[in-house]
Amino acid sequence: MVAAYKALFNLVLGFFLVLSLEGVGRKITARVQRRIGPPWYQNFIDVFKALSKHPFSNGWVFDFGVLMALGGAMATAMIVPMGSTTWTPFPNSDNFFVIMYLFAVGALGMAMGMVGSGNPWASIGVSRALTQMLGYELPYLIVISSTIFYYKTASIHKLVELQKNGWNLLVMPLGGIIAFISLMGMLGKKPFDISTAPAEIASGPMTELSGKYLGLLHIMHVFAMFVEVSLFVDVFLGGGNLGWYLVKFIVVWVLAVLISSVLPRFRIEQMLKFYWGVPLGLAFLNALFVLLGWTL
Amino acid sequence: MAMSTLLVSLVATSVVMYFISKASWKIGAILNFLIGIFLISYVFALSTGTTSELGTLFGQKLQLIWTNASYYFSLVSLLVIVSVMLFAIKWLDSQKYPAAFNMFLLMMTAGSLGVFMAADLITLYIFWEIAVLSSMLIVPMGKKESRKAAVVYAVMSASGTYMYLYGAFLAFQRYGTLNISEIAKHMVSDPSTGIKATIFLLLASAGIAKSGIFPLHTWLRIAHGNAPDAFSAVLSGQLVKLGSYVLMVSVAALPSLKIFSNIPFYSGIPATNYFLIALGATSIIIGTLMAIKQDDMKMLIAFSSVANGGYILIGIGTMDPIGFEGGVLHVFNHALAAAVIFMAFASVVYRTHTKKISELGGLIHKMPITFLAYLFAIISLAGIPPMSGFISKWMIYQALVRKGMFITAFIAFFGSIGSFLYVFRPLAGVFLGQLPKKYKDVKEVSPIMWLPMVILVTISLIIGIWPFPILKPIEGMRMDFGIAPTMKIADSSHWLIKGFAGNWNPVLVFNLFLIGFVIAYILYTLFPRPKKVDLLAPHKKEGAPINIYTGGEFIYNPDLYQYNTKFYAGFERMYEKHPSWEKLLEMLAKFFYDLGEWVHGWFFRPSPSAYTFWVTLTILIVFWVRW
Amino acid sequence: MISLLIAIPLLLAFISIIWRSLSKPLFFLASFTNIVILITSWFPNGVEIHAMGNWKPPFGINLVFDNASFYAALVVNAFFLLTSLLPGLVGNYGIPLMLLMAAANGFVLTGDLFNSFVFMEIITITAVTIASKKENFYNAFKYLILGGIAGSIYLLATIFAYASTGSLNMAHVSMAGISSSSLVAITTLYAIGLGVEAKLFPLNGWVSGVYGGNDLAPVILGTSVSFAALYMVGRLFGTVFHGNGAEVLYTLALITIVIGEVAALRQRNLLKTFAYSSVAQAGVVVAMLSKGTGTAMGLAYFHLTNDAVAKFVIFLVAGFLVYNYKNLNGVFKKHKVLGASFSIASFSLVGFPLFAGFQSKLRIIMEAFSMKDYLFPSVMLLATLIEVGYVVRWNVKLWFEEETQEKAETPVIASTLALILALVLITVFIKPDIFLGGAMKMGNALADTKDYIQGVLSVVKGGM
Amino acid sequence: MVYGISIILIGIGIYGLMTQKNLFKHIVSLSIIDTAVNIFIVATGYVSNGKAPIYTRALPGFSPNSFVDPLPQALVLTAIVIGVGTLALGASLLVRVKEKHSSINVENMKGVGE
Amino acid sequence: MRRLYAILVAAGLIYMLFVFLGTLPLYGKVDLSNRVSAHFLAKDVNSVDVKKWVEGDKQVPSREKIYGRKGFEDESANVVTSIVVNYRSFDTLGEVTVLFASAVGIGLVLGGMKRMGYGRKPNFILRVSTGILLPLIIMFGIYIFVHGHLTPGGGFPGGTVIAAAVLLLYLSNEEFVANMKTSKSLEGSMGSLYVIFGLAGLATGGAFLFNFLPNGVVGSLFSAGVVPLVYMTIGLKVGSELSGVVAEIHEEREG
Repeated sequence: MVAAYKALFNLVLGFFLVLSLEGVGRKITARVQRRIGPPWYQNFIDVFKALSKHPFSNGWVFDFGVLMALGGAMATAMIVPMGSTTWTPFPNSDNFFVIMYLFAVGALGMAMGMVGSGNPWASIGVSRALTQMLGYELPYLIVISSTIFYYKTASIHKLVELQKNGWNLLVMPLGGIIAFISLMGMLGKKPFDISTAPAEIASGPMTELSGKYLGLLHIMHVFAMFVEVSLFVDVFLGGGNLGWYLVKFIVVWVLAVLISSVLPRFRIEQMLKFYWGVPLGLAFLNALFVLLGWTL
Repeated sequence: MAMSTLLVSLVATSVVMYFISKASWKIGAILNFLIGIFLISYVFALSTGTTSELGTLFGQKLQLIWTNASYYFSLVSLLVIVSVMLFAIKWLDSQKYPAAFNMFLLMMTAGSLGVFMAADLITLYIFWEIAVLSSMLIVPMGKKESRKAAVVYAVMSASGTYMYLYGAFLAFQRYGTLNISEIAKHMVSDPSTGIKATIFLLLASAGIAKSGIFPLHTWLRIAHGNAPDAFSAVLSGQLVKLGSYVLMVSVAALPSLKIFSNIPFYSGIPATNYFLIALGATSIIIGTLMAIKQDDMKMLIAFSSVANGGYILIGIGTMDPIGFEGGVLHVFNHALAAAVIFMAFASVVYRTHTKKISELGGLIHKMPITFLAYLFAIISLAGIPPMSGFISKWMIYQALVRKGMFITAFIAFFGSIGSFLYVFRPLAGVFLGQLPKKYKDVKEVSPIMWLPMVILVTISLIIGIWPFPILKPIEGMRMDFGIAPTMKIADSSHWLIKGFAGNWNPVLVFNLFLIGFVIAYILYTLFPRPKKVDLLAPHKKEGAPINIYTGGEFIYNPDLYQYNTKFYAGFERMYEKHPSWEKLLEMLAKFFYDLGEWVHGWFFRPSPSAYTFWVTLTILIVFWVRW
Repeated sequence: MISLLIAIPLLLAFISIIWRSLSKPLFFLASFTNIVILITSWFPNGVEIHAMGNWKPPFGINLVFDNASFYAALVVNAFFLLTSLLPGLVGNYGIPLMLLMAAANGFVLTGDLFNSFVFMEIITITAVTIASKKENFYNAFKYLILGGIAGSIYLLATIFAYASTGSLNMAHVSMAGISSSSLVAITTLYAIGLGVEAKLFPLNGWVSGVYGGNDLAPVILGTSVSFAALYMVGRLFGTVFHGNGAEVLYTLALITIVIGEVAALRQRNLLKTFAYSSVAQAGVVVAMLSKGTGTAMGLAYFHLTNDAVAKFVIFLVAGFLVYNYKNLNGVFKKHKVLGASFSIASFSLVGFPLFAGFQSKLRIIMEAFSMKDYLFPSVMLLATLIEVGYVVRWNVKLWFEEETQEKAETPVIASTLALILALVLITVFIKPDIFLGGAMKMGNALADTKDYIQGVLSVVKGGM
Repeated sequence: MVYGISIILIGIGIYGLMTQKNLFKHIVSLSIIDTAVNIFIVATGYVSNGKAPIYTRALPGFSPNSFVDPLPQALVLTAIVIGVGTLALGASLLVRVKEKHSSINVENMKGVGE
Repeated sequence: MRRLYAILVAAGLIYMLFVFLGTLPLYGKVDLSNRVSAHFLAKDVNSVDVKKWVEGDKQVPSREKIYGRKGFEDESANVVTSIVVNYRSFDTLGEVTVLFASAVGIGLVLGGMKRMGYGRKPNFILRVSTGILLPLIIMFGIYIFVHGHLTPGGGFPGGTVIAAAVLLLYLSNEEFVANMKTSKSLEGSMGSLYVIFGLAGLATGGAFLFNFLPNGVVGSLFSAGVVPLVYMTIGLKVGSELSGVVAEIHEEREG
């Protein structure tokens, strides 16, 4: 039962944390670009406004896809440990690969629902998103694999525990950096916002969204980002108690926002070539170091 | 009924089936299906360790034995075959040769079962050839290209088979027995690594050819892509698994870790196994990349079969307890997924008569059940929970990471993420998007056709949530082969699957997903009800425009507003000019043709003068050598 | 009695030159009588000889009747009997066929080197005559020239044997101490001389033209005559020369296997494809014969029997198709029985299980392995691989391609015969002893030189 | 000497077969080979100072090596007839080859593609 | 180039045969007592102990007188004939068959319909001398095969001479057409007769081609059992056969 409360807490915290951080992020970007920007709570307003409007539905698969996306994202968010064993809802199932793939359910649901809208822009957006996934996941997974190999566990909360004496980022700095670059792609921040690219493909998958569909998918996106950043914090920054965990979470977020605010967008091949170039190479180098025991 | 009686009578029945089907193919198909059901019940009733004797062939007893492996593989095969048999009851009305189809399908079933039951290499070979021969005769029943496909299939398969045969006799010559377990014993004590490795690789090559592993993978595209549509489900879902079985026999039943313990290559894996793993990895890369760029949906899944064959091989090849289980379980997952996908495609082709993704679209409006079956099948194929496909991939990753095989792991990840790409392509291009006008009167297929798909998908889902029934024979197999017999991976009492680095609870994960879905549904119902947009408006009324966002323009022809040609153009462009192994093999075939031409031109066609020349020259050479 | 095997067809041939129209029934009568004679003297299980004119060997010519020659004669005559049942196929060629039958029997039964040369020449001449059916003159001519050269070389070999032993009797030659250099000369010449009829590469240039040129030649030359020729290879190199020169045969045979299959792969003419396949199978048989042991030779003849039965069906069907249809696509849809027999026979050729070829091919590979020969099985398997390619291609083409032509009349007798033989092939898979028993007896008889010499030279029986 | 001639004749026949384009010359060459082989055979039976193996009043009796070997002669008799048969059949085939392919020169023959 | 290769290969073959010659006894230095023919010459094949013979005891007798005596196993004065028609009669049957096969083959290959003309009138001398020579030639042919067992010659040369007579007829007369029916009947019946002789031997003596008639005195015309009879059938057969061939070569197909 405790586990259920913890899981619920994950959802609640994730929702509020990320939604407000998104607002903060918009503010920061605006400031970097010499604008004033919206208030930090603007995204709450956006979500609730969207939810309250009368939407259009493009058929049952469209509805089903949205539900699947949101359900999958929430299920993943419920499993993710937040910085320590105490805040791990399901210590027996927080296996990294389980989280990664459960996460994919949401992504698939979204992709399916959006393409189900019948709009080709959505298809193009999904095609781009999937290709991008192929780009960033590979270096990321190599780095995570080397971490798992190093700590001999794939369980996130155990990884956190094993980092008590030093962050993984310090054990394998190279890996940390690569994972962060991949995280940028995962978050869909610039320069990796190819799949939505509003000016090119009419927001890609979101083309047909309206009203509560937009709101629900925004919430899904929130949980997704929560999972992605949490994983990074847990695996590389050693988690810590809830407070520390939040601080690390915010720092990672702000860093990502800052970097993205000064960069333009990649083209799809550029993105692939980028990820499969230096980051992938370095990820393998990192793996080699781990194998040879050359860690800090 | 003894196993031997069963197999012999199955082969005999198949011939009778031809004449029954000649009278009425429908009765034949139904009988086939009933026989299939009987076989499933038969398989459940057999207890492991049962043996049976088929007869004697050149002084060697042909023995059958029922093991955990036989049980598992037979069950998987029969699930696929029986589904297709059910599917065929209706589907066959679109075929030219229903009677022959029934006959060969049943014969192939007998052959496959025989392969799994065989206790010695020669029995295995006999049934193997029966399965290959009968399936090879079904393949050309498809469209025009399928004729060539049959030839390519036969030759590729034979190239593996004959290497296997050579290996089998090499083993027999050296160890004096053909019995697999006896050979295993002898091989462990045989000091000569070279010969052992030769035997090992020769035996494995049959599996390599059959399961579409790298150097011999090209037949899958052409054969699966062009075979009669429903039979592609059997080819990809079941027949390819014969190859996996042989690979398993050569890697695990002959305990490769013990046999080749003197040539470790990397983290305790012998060089021989590593070679196979490398082949598997190559297959994943090729299969994935090629699948991503296919426009022919059947060929797409054919390449996906290449990639998944690679997974199975990698999993089994590690001989790591969890990797092995993962590889073997992947057999089941891929079998079911591929079977459903191909049956779904068969249904689509049955209605639309095309298998080009770029000519289709929006069939979800017309064939929702087929769509759902396909959807769940690809979820399983892509290895996403809660379908069973995830479990095996998870296990394989565990093994790879544990062994520190990062490059292989990388390739496995690549294949896995690549699979998202390629399974999505038909989903988007065939089922979603805009329905082309010419298909506006297409209907859902009859229940006889969608029922088998639904059943298989349901099984896959149930196993994804509660995998312990299927893990039990796999664990038994692992014990039989002595791979870490003390380790327990499936812990059904705690609902856990234990990896080396963390466990997971499939039931819990499914429940979480369910909870997430319920919450989402609650949220969904809380907020205002949507208005329906009629996506089929232009089909229903002449002159009505499309109802969705078109940038403010009016578009009347839905065919134009569909994105399904070169779906991943951005990515595909990057490897357009890839070197083609298929071309290389074609060149090899052409070389043989040219050689034939040359031989014909030089020795057979010429005038008597040339004959005289050759005769005289031969005498001289013989004289020169012998004198 | 056994001299009747030669005398009756000869007599009937001479008679039918007077009454031409009788040639077909007389041909049937001759082959039928021969089979009856053979059946009444089933497997002598020893060496019986028939000294011609009561001149005892090694002075006179003698016919040798042992398990080997019995089995060979049985197979040879059986195919003649089958052919005689097909009047449409025989046509005007009843007399050459009878002569060919007499010659093939003589070739198989004779125990005299020069006599075997005479019969070989009759075989060549009648075979050329048969080959010239359907205006296939140029190919027949090429065969004639090649056969002529081979005959000359064979004759030279015989003379060398006579000059160094003073006798033409095989048994005597095999026991007379021939100096090793002389033996090399003799066996080299014999290898070449027989190589032409035994279809060894590169002496087999005639095969495709002759087998591919009409419907009768492959049916009879590819089965009976080729069996007789390969029997003589076993007799000479197994019994008489104790395996001297076997390595020449072995090498040539291996090359023959590959070359034959490769050439078959490329063929677009149905008859020629299987003509080349026949070449390759002859290679397999010769390679196995060159091993020299009783088991190996027995297996070789077992394989040859299977091959001959399969080839009979294949050539029968192919001949019918080629001369009744311009375009062979999908013709089996119209002739299901012919098609099924053809498929069964061709699969047996490849060695798929459920068919006779499987039994022989696997046994051969196994035997080769047990003799620590790793090369031959690999060559054979490679060849089989190529064989799979063209056999499947033809089957697919003949069964599944879109048909274009009007149906020709189904030949009832041919269909029945083909079907029966196809069923025989399946039966042999289940009970290989049907052929294997005889073939093994044949192989053992060929390998047992001592028994042969004893039988011929000391147990002189005038009669029988 | 006789051996030498016969062997050289065989060589000539073989050479003729290999070089001639006219098919009739092939038959001629084949005939040369036949003849050469026959000479060779007879030569193997020669005994120095041996007589023809026919009993006459002049040669009524027999002692070893008083006659030449009669067996090769008998064989040659057979071989000659066989040669004749081959030759005749070959020639008649050529008549028809000429009709069908319009020439008996290998290079000018029509319709012998395959 | 082609000729060069041909020369090389032919030279190689010649070289090879010369090398092989080394395995043969020197020319003229043959020891007949090692060969079976010694006993053919001595006409004592049936009294040789084969077992000892093959082991090296050649048992060659020396006979003072054979010509003019009787009581041998074979009585043709011409030993070659005794080999051809008696000791190795089976070869001869084969030989006859070869010729027959070849004649049948020619018939099947040529299969002509009407007489081919030479296109010019035969020479006067030819026409006239034909009438004179023809009986002589035929008689000579008959003489040759009737005396086959006594003198050099026999069925084959005799038959050929007879065929030459037919050829002469063809050459001298453009209208002449041989009666194929007769010649085929003769050919077939003579061939059958040979086989029937053989079968008669089988019936009476228990061996095919057994010499079942009484022998006479070596050197006399009526001697040597079936040998002269066989040679006569052969002579007639070869004569009619070759005449048939000559006739067939003179036929051409319509159109």
